Amino acid sequence: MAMKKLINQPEALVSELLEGFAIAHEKKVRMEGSNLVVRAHPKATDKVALVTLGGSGHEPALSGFVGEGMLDISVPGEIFAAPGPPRVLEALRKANRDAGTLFVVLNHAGDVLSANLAMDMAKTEGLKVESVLTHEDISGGPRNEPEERRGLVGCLPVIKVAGAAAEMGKSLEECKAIAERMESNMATLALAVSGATHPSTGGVIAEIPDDIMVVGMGQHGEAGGGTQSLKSADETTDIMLTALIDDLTLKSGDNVLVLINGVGSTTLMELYIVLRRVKQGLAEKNITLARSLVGQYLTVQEMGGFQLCIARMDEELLALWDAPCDSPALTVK
Amino acid sequence: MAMKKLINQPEALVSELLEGFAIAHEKKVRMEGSNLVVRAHPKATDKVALVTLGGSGHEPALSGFVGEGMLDISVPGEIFAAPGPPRVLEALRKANRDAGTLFVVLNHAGDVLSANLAMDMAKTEGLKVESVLTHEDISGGPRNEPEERRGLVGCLPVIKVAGAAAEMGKSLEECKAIAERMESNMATLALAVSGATHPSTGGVIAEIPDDIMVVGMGQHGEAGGGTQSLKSADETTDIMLTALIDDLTLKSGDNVLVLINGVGSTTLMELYIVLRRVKQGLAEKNITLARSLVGQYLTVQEMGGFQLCIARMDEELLALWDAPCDSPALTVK
Amino acid sequence: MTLDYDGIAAMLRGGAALVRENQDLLSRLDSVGGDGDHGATMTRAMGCLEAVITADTTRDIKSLLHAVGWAILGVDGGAVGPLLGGFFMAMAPAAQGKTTLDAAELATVFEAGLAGVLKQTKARPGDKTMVDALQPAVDALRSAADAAATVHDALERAADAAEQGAKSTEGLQARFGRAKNIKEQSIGSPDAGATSISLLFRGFSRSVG
Amino acid sequence: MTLDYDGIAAMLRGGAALVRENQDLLSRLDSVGGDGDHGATMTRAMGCLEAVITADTTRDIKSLLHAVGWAILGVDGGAVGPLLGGFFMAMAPAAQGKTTLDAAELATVFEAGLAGVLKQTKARPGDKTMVDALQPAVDALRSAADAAATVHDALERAADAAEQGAKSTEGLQARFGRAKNIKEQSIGSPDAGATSISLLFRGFSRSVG
Ligand SMILES: Nc1ncnc2c1ncn2[C@@H]1O[C@H](COP(=O)(O)OP(=O)(O)O)[C@@H](O)[C@H]1O
Ligand SMILES: Nc1ncnc2c1ncn2[C@@H]1O[C@H](COP(=O)(O)OP(=O)(O)O)[C@@H](O)[C@H]1O
Ligand SMILES: [Mg+2]
Ligand SMILES: [Mg+2]
Ligand SMILES: [Mg+2]
Ligand SMILES: [Mg+2]
Repeated sequence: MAMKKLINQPEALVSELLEGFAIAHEKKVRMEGSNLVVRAHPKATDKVALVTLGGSGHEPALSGFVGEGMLDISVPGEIFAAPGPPRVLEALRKANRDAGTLFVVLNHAGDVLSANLAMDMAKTEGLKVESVLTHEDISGGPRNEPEERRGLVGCLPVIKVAGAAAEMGKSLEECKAIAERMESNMATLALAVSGATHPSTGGVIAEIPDDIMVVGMGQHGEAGGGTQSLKSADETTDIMLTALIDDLTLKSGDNVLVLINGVGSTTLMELYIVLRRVKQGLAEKNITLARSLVGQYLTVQEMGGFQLCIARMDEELLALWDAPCDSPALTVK
Repeated sequence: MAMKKLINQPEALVSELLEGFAIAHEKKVRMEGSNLVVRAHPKATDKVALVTLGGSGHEPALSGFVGEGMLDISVPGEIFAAPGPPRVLEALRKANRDAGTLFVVLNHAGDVLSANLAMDMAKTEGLKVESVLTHEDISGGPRNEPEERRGLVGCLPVIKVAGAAAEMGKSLEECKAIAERMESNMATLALAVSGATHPSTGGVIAEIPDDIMVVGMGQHGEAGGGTQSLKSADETTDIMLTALIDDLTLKSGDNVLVLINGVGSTTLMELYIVLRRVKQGLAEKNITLARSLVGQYLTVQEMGGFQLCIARMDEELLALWDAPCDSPALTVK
Repeated sequence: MTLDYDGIAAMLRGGAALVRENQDLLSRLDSVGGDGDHGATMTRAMGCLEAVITADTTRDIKSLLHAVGWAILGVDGGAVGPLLGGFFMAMAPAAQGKTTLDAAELATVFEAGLAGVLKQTKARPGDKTMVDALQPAVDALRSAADAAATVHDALERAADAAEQGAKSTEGLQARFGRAKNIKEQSIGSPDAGATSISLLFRGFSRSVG
Repeated sequence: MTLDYDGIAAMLRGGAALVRENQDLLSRLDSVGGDGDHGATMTRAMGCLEAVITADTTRDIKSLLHAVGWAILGVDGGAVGPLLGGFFMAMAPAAQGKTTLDAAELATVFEAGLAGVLKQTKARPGDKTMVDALQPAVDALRSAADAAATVHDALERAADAAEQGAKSTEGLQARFGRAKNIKEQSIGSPDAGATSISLLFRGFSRSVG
């Protein structure tokens, strides 16, 4: 796989992309301190702040979720690498307020280690911080072993509903409870059909033969069947949807949010075709597709495939999902 | 190039993708008549309507631009193929109102033929329709041969400003004048670094060797140099920007809108890096990057590359660009 | 000898059949400088044509031609839908009131169709488009009719002229359609649309007694 | 024989140098089940370590270790930044008030570092992580100190144990870090992080007289 990326020196990759990001979204975000992404129009300080951290190379995630009704600060790391605790601590200090800070962490080793160290330090300093860990990738392990499950695009609904709650003036405890309710009611499964190249090393990320697809990327596939022959959109969707419905034990009458996240070169055209099938599959089980979101939100460079995230919603979560927001990656009027 | 697309029967491609599109954006659009994409909340009929037509396979374009402050109706064709005049006429009839309809047409042979036939029929029927043709691809020919220039992503700013003008209640003549002012003040150049496959035929679209890139896709490259060795992000941007500045004869003190449209597998990361360089390049010439938009708006399946569109803006165009809108592909609060 | 409603229907079906048989060739030619869909689009257009003939109950030549044209216009198919659909639509008024067409009347009807195409596009012979086959075909039809040829012979000469016209596009550089974007690289293989027209006329002539 | 501030600095530099020399190997090992960046990240971490030593004017062992740890924490590098940075940070308090360290004191300081790592991760020996090298290395250091070995000998035995621990990961299945996602497929090549630790200790021992 030849690398045909429009980049300059690999060392400058992240700083250059953040520079462009800040230009592109100057009405919504700006850079402060040690490359922290903060809101251009900060939220009132009597409201709970939302902070997250994560590697770069997944644009628009995670810094694209900074904005009104979403995150207050994102700490972008190097390509695919968590930022170290000093910058995370800097973000927690900057966010610090009496209302407190909700710290959203995706379950990946580096992120969790860095987040925990920074959290410990922040608490030692007397900062009011609570964290919520997202781990909704059902291919990692069974539901009762949440530590085995990675955090994928499900961070977006968590940030969306917690961000909306914070914007409404809910307390840190309430925001945390909402984030956790959203988190524990969602499940994600990733499909990969083609690989990508690492933008700084040029190395191959996932080499997938021509006639093969992988359900539950990087897994052997308890859920979804893992490496298997390439199938049609409908067959593939059915496999993934069944696994997610099982995991969530969705029942007739449930209302769900469906998030179809393209991870790179898979087109919006394909994602729409998949959504169509998801709706059919849900309807067969009398489950209502209450809301949906289709697009590229958390990418893995030019990898082909998508993440299918399903979340059981209640009235409050739906209202928070519908609340206005204005971030580079998602604007709701 | 193996085709690894999540599709079902090629014949059903467009109807399935439109079905998913309508589900995903049910709050903003719906399908009516012969697969016409219309606004879920129609604009008041005393305001000018905006209609466009174009092939599918370029998602989110063009139907993704239907919504408040943008288009009223889009007529999607088959993959890469203009819809025939009967459906276009149906759209013009549906849009018909005393305020009149502005018909935005991208300069591609099939679209123009179909649009002209439908326009003639509509006028014969007494409908009040004016059209504006977009042709801003500078690689097609010199500025004084506009017929040679294709319409690329520049349709988006034209639709945005004309849509905002229509929403404000401006007359058909005023909307048309605004669209034409936007159109004649913009220039686009496309870069391709890797090809794609045609989703219905499986055929290859543009085979580009590993160490090669093409500036002015499909052209021999009077502007930009055409087929040439792969270069860094900055070098590539400089080549494209110089050609666009020349074409528009931009001068010190000018204010421009910069639109960087990823056409497929090129990542947002790369597009941001390019934007950063565009800003630097403009600043060197004392040209102000007044607004920018970065993302995938008009794609060519999973092709690698982007379209760089620069537009000279005046106060009114900037205000219209900033006006609120709410479409699947673009929401401005 | 003249063509009545059934004769015109048979002629159209014959043209459609030969075009359909050559779908792959047409797509291949279109993929040189175009987007490779010409065979698929023509096949859809010809399918519409056949469906219209089957469904038509007017037994009126003018109505049939109009319906065929409108149906082909409805084929989402880029350039060819409006051009070919417009061709048949434009033929219709010229057949007003006719229950049969002799060679001269057929030439008049085809001339009206050609005029409709030429109103839509600025392409002229030499620009490497379907016009390179269509214009000589219609001209040959008229000459043959003037020389008192039978309908069959007139259509055969039209087909010969279309074939030669299509062949001549091999040496030309495309100035219209998508293929114009590749400039000189379009030289060396015949135009897809012109080849379609040549096949269409050959199919017309073969199916007329 | 004891290590003073300069001795500790030399020890750290020696470890850093050997890790850096093996950047490509480390990245290669990480690309089996990880994301292939371990060599780059360790190189950045070791660069920070060297820069801190060069810049440090405290001549205080505790301060030096703390500064080294904090700097490595600041390396955006996934798992290794917090683990390795936390390792040095946790060593610092154990060196409180010491101007020199004998073998037993060195063991105490390293034990504190290990404890810091084990507080951060649930990984234990056998899980195919850096802990597979770190735990035996620190244990060996303590045993050697108990057996009254010199600082040099104690560090050499620690390096031997780390090397053996790293080698043993070849036969293990990863249960932590990114490599755990490929399950059994991680068996057959040693863990990248464990290999780093082995190289680090070998570098320590070589640079201590
Ligand atoms: N402007 C035009 N005028 C005349 N003929 C044209 C024009 N554009 C295209 N054609 C004809 O159409 C053919 C291509 O048809 P087709 O592939 O079906 O449409 P598209 O190019 O939109 O995919 C060309 O080979 C050419 O003969
Ligand atoms: N949770 C963990 N506990 C202990 N060691 C870990 C853990 N996660 C990763 N490691 C170690 O880190 C190494 C990978 O480091 P590195 O490649 O720098 O980080 P990343 O995996 O984030 O890219 C692994 O080989 C392993 O030794
Ligand atoms: Mg990493
Ligand atoms: Mg086409
Ligand atoms: Mg074509
Ligand atoms: Mg790694």
